Amino acid sequence: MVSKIVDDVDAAVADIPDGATVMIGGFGQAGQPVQLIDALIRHGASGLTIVNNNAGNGEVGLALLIKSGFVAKMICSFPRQIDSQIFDEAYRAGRVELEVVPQGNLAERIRAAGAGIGGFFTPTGYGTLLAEGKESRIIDGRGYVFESPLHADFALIKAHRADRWGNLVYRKTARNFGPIMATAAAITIAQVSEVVPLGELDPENVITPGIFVNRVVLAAGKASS
Amino acid sequence: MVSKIVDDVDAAVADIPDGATVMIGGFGQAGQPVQLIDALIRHGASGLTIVNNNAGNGEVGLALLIKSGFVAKMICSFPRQIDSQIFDEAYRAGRVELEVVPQGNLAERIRAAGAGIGGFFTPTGYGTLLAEGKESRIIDGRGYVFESPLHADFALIKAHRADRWGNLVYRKTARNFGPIMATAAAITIAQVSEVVPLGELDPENVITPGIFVNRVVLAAGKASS
Amino acid sequence: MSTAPLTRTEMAQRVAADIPEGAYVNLGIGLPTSVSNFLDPAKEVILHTENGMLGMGPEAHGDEIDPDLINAGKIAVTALPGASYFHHADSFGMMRGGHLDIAVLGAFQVSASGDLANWHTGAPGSIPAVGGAMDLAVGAKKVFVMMELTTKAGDSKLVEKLSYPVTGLGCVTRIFTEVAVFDIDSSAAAATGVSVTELFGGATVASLRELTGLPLIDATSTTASTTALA
Amino acid sequence: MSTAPLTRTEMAQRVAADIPEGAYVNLGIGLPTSVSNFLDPAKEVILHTENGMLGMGPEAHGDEIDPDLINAGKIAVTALPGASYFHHADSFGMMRGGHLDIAVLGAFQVSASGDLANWHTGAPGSIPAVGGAMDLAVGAKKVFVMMELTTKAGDSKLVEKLSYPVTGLGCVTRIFTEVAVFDIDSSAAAATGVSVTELFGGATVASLRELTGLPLIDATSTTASTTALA
Repeated sequence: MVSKIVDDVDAAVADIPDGATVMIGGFGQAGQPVQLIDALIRHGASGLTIVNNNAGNGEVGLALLIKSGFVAKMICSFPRQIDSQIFDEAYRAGRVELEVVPQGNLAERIRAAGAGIGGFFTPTGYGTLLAEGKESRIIDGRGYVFESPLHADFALIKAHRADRWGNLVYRKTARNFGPIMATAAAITIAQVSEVVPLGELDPENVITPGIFVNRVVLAAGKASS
Repeated sequence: MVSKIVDDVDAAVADIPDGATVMIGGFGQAGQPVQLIDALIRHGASGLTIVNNNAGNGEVGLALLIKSGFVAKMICSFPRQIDSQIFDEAYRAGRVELEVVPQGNLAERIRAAGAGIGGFFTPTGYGTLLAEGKESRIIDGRGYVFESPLHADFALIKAHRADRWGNLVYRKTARNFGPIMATAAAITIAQVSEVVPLGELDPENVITPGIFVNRVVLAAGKASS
Repeated sequence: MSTAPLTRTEMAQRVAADIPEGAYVNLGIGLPTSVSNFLDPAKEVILHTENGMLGMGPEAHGDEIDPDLINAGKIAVTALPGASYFHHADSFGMMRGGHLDIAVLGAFQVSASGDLANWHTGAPGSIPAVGGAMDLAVGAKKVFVMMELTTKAGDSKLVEKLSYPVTGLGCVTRIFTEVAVFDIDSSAAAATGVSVTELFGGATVASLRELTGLPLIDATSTTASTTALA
Repeated sequence: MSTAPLTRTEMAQRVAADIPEGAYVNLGIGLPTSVSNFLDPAKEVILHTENGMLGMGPEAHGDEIDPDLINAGKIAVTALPGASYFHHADSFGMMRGGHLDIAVLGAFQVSASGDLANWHTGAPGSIPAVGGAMDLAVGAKKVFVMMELTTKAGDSKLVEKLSYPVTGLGCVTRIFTEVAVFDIDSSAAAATGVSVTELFGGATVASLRELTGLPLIDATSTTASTTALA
């Protein structure tokens, strides 16, 4: 019998090595796998490259991971926020490297990695500072920039329900990066609010098929944040 | 009040001009919008470029459209089938041009058009006859071929249920090309089995958001096939 | 013609009046978000939020607040009947693929050829952050900019050539300011592609030509400043 | 070692034995489809069909037949608990992105470096048709080929270099035939990358070397011919 259910978040992240590239789902708090992030902090792997839309808020979750000194590089679209003081300070102190990617290019690069695309031309960013040093091309009279797929060693995502095959459904706008990050990582770990029996998720409505999910962990109790 | 519901299939296809590029959903019979195809035959636009996975089966639907002499070119992955005699004869007589595209590249080219991608590198077809004359590139030690987006003037698709905003859900493997063709055409026309009140489709389960759909027509009665 | 420059509320009302029924619209973070307050509830406009939703409803209050249902500004919102959720690649494909009718954005500067600057001041030491700004700029069929026409220092933000870092080239189609509405025809030569279609609060085409240094076309009597869906 | 060459049924059984529990597998049209008949029902193998489904069940019969639920060969099938449906771009992204553990395909020829020919005979006047063959060849982590070792004319279909048009380069990892199982190590030099891991029906490594003209490695006593998931 196939079962991807793992007992607890600490076991789920225990093999993430130093220097890994880790995608973390979420847009703001919605879809952020806070309990997996807390487990990653406890686990203590260092020199991580983190892919997330933002660079942490307040003093919890991703911000706390950065504060703990485990993050060598952030790949994101919008690091600077009203409460991104942890990242701001780490960045200005030169402790964290930053790669800023337009949000849609970030999403498309993640999707490309999951779909085996070697690279693509996007109009977003053409003629801007963020295209400097990148290949560009005029196609049918329009300017495009070449972007490469963005792969990860691990993806930590949050979903709503899962079955033991790892099929996932999400909740509202908490879906955001989860489905594409699940496709782009060698190992995808999903924290979910509920595990249901196999066959209970309607096959028409499964958003992430279990083929993209390696481990499912029921996020019980309260996260640090 | 926004309503994309059109009274009948003939009205739905009435403005398709000669020479148009028309995507037609379906994989075999599943998802084939037979009643819209029949309306297109009655409408009589000629010199069409048709995008479909196959090139018609038997003497109905797409095969009949080809037989009627309205198709100048087929873009597909698998024209040759046990019952593709209509296409076979038209092709051998030089009446229909053929562009064969590997099935996944066909899907990805359609998706790229819908997503505003100017082109992409795919490993599929690299080193084969179907890559001849195309740009190729080695990326991280692997061979890739450059493929361009595939746009259409119209897409004719079949879905299961719709609301008046054009939100669609599909049924089982009849989903196939519908969701991506809907994104790649200037005008998308969906034949559906049922129109439900706005708000009845669960927002979590909408597969094609109405932004991609211009006309919805209830396919009542029996199609010619 | 109004007798005073438009307030921010009136600007939002003015933008709302140019959004037709059935339009798929993305309202940028900040001032553009307020446009939603002035959309006629009797006409259906379908709002997109780039974090993954169409059919976004008003801001959520009290018991309606659900941390899993937020807009791009991370504010709790509601969903209308007919809404749909989708993931980030689909959402930005929707934008990049040209499916949105209108995006309403703020700006630091807009050039006479429709180039937009709204993501980065270029100030030394500032941390770059772009979010979805560049995607919205290149993606929507029409890009409306909503901004005050001058900086605090009194310089025009409608300029011949951007001095701020570019967000998107040749993308802005209409600019709503407190003193005038401008249309940009990006197919015309940059310097001659800008028309004034409406004036508020005593501004004149002549005074705006002086302020902007551009040979603005006077279209105040000829242009019906409404938007039809393509 | 068997005393007779394997029948087609036995070949399907032999392939099935190399598919471990939990594997995500695509069975190509034709002979490979029959492998599903020999998967142990007690072990869960998750079948993919490229027209848009994971968790495909057995062929449908009688009242189960639903024209909206078919496999890539356009045969009516069923869905298992845990199934999911998706559109064509997602389905082929799943393949191209390397998420399938195993694809089982037929072949006209396989080269010593794992090149596959199975889509086109190259015969003059034949209408080209590729379907998903090239996507399956490049996409799966392991590509199993199931074929008779020789043509009707008695020529080996395992060759040093393809004479048929290529489907995919360096993609085949294992070949199941009626007389032997071969493993291909595409990191080795082409001529020396092919091992014989099992023999059936009296074939010997020497006889196979003669038939194929390849310096086959004898791994019949050293290789455990089972597949573990990566």
